[in-house]
Amino acid sequence: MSGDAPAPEHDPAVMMAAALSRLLRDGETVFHGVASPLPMVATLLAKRTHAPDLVYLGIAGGTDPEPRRLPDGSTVDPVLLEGSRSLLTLADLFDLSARGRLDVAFLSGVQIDGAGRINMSAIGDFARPKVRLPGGAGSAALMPTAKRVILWRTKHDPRVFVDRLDFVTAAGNVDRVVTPLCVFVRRDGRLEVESLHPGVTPGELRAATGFAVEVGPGTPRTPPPTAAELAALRAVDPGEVFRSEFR
Amino acid sequence: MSGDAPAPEHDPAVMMAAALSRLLRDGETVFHGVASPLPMVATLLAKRTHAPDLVYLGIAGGTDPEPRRLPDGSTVDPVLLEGSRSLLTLADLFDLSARGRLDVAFLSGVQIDGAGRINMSAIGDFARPKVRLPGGAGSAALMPTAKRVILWRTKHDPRVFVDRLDFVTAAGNVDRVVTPLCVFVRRDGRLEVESLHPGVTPGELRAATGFAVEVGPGTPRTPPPTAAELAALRAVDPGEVFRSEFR
Amino acid sequence: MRDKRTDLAAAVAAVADGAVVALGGNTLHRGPCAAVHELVRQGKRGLEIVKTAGAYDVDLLCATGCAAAVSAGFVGFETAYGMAPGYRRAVESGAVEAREHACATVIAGLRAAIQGVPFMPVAGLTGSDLPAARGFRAVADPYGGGEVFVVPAIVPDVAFLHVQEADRFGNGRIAGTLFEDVLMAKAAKRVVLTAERIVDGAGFAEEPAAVAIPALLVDAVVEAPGGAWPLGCAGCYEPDAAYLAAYTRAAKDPAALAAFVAERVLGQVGAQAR
Amino acid sequence: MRDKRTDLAAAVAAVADGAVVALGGNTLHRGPCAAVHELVRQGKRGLEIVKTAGAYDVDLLCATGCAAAVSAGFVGFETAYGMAPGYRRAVESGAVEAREHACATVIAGLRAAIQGVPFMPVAGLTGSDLPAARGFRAVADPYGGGEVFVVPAIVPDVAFLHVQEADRFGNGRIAGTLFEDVLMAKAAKRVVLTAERIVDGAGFAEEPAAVAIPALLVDAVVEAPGGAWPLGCAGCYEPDAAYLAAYTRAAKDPAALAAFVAERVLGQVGAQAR
Repeated sequence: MSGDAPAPEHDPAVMMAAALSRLLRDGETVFHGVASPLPMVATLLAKRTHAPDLVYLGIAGGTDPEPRRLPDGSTVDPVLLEGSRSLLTLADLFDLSARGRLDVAFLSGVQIDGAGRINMSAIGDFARPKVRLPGGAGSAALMPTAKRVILWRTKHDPRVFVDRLDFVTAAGNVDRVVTPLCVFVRRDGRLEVESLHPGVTPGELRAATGFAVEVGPGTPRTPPPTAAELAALRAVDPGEVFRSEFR
Repeated sequence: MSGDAPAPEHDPAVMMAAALSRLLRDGETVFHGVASPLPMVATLLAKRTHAPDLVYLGIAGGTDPEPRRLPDGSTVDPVLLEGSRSLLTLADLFDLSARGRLDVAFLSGVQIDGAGRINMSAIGDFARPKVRLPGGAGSAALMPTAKRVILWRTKHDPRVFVDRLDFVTAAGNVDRVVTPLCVFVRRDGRLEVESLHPGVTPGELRAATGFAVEVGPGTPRTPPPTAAELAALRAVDPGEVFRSEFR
Repeated sequence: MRDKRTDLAAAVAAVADGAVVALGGNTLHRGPCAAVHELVRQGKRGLEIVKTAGAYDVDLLCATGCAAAVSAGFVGFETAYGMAPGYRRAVESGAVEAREHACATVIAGLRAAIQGVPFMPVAGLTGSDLPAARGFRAVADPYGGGEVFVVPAIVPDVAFLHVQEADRFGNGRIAGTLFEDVLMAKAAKRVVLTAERIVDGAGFAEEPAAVAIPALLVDAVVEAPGGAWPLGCAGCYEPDAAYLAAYTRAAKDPAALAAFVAERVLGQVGAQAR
Repeated sequence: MRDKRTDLAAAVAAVADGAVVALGGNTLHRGPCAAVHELVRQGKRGLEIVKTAGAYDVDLLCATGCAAAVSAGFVGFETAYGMAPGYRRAVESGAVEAREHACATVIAGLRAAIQGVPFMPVAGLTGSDLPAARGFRAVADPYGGGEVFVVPAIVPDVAFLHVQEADRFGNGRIAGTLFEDVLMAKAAKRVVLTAERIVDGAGFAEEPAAVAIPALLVDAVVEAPGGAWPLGCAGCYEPDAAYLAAYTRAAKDPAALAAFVAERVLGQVGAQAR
């Protein structure tokens, strides 16, 4: 958001932060794990705008932390305990989801297919991988048990959004997928384009997506960030940690 | 141990405290539950005499507590946390036993049979009891998993030491049974008289025991409490809580 | 996080007849007796009480006809006051079903509920008549480790827990032994905290690890000074020996018990006095 | 309780080749790196590393040939430093087996070990290829609740845990997030605590609830200031960004990695300096 930056609606990091934030509802219990700067910022943004009673649970173990600064590089940082009045362990968080009490889990995938399933495990054969990926962390447990799963990925190309996963690390209750180009919604088990971000053409989206998508001139546009959203984003994340996944 | 008390070796409460204490070995991890004043005192006595590195775990959750006073009436009292440097929950204690790391558990039974099994559940039919008993607390879980179980009971008569239990609440690794009359040891799955307390005749023991026991003039005698044991008992339990089960 | 303060009558009114009710504390210590007294006053019926080791709380709910079943490892007043007369009579008469547990199987059932799984393996129980009497099944280890008993999930409809200190959001601090309170808070569908005092709680943020019951798990918090009485509450008061002696004496006889309850239990409710 | 202080070389010498080694901490935070460096220095081989989410610690043990298998949910350096190059190359070459877990299944396996049972049910996993790839079996609920996946017990031969403060008996206090350290301490056959500082600990008795790792569970305690470095340690130091950037750069190439390890890892051992 410096002087020579693009307009906010053409700034994919800003659009993603805003779009992710809007998916959270007031009063919901929301979790993100490791390596999740955009969900961290989106959750704090939602709490500051339309969802003040959202309960923010991070993998660091805080409940509604009010960190003095946002960690850059790790979303397990102990700064995310600041202001929290209680601590949860990671086991507590999985348990909460397992018994149906987690409203939203943010997850991601190195590959994402048209059913909203993810691969975080391997490119090629699982046992003899061409590329060994980091692993799905908690996703195989959370995706079937959290009420809603929101996927985000800062890269949108046919190697990420694939027709066929090399390995299904996790599948389950995916509700939305937010990318730099669009918001997908999952209906009847398939990802559909819910809205294109401003400036993205239907042809660009089709070319960037490895599975078939219905998109055309009538596809809704993701509303640009409001002035209130932009102000709140500056307030919760003055250091622009929400851009770190784009570096 | 007041002026007109019997000699210590003819004082069943003192004999039981001493006999229980001697069964504990230095370095062992020892647990007692609710309603267990004699095991509480015996454990503290052992720590003060021959087993200073015994680790004392009570149901209150302390580890090696050094209480300023002993609780009279409840062995779950928070005074049993005093001096402890860490806390265990009851779940932790069961887990410790379940994974084979609990050396000694003290348990008791309303009925005890010749195999060292206990009934804490019901006299008569379990579903329609003549007398509903308190229940076995943790005994069904601890008796098969603790390395050694020591039973104690302050009443020794044929209604307690029975040939046949009305209900088997728990069975397992019973090592010794200490009563006001004798010490039983379990060998090949049966209780045998290891020693008669001073002054108890073989005939008295047979008459008081509902299952068959081998006892005679050659049966060893439980050694009387030593002066050191008596002094240590006065030091750890000046209020004579160890007598509370005899009131 | 929203303000969850309410009064005891409202918190207890939400309990349906027939509910599964978990009670915090253990034997003579930190049982949620103010809540129990309110359950009695409101005349709840058909409750299933869940606790590892209960005393006055469980006994009173049996003696007053509130409880239909008790899922517990032990019900008794320990050495000082002996057997639980109300529980005993209710079970012997058939009014209450004694769903006896090893304390470890109560914990296992709560753990299954906490982890969102239908059952929980538990070590031990071999040689005991309890699995047959209670219908606890053994399952084969699919990894070749033999058989192990499993206990079905215990999902309390509500847990009543008494703590020394809470904030208005329901973050609860417990002094002394935790007992099974934390497990119950996680396993229950609804959690009601009673607290000796509700404090501002700003200091809680400096020591989040000192909170045993996170507000996230709590639905209602009630200020109830003396809320464990006549049981003890670590750091606040000891068990009321005279009251407990009088209660266990009275509870041996239904008529004496009824008079005792009318005068000393129902007479106390609302005042929450000691 | 006996005095369990020892030095790191002795505590690590007791680890057999082929041992199952649990590492505390999470990604860039409070991993027991001094112990990991000593494992590298002593040239351990064939280790199975257990952790929910590892980074430098797991990567280094893979890159240096110490590890033969990694049982973890995630191995990566988070957003700042990206993928784990040593782990990736070792798995792709077949030198290390990636025993991928959902983090929740690591926890479930540790819970089974803690509770002394052969397996632990775990919610979720449906629709995932992981159960088939890892041989996780489903069992029928004998109480009629359908099927549930179960995970076999994970019993570490040793857990290395780095804490901020310990006493000489091995009571350990952790500032900030506990991660899976407490579970590992309970599940492992042997527990080695490294601590920023070993303190007298008399004050521990005033606040026993502040001890996360009870001495009862601990076999050895080692004073190791900077013992999480180059990872962060809450309240003491942050992750060493320059070092981690240099490491992840070097680890992409075996020769560069060997030189880096010789100079910056083995050169540090013993000094335990930052």
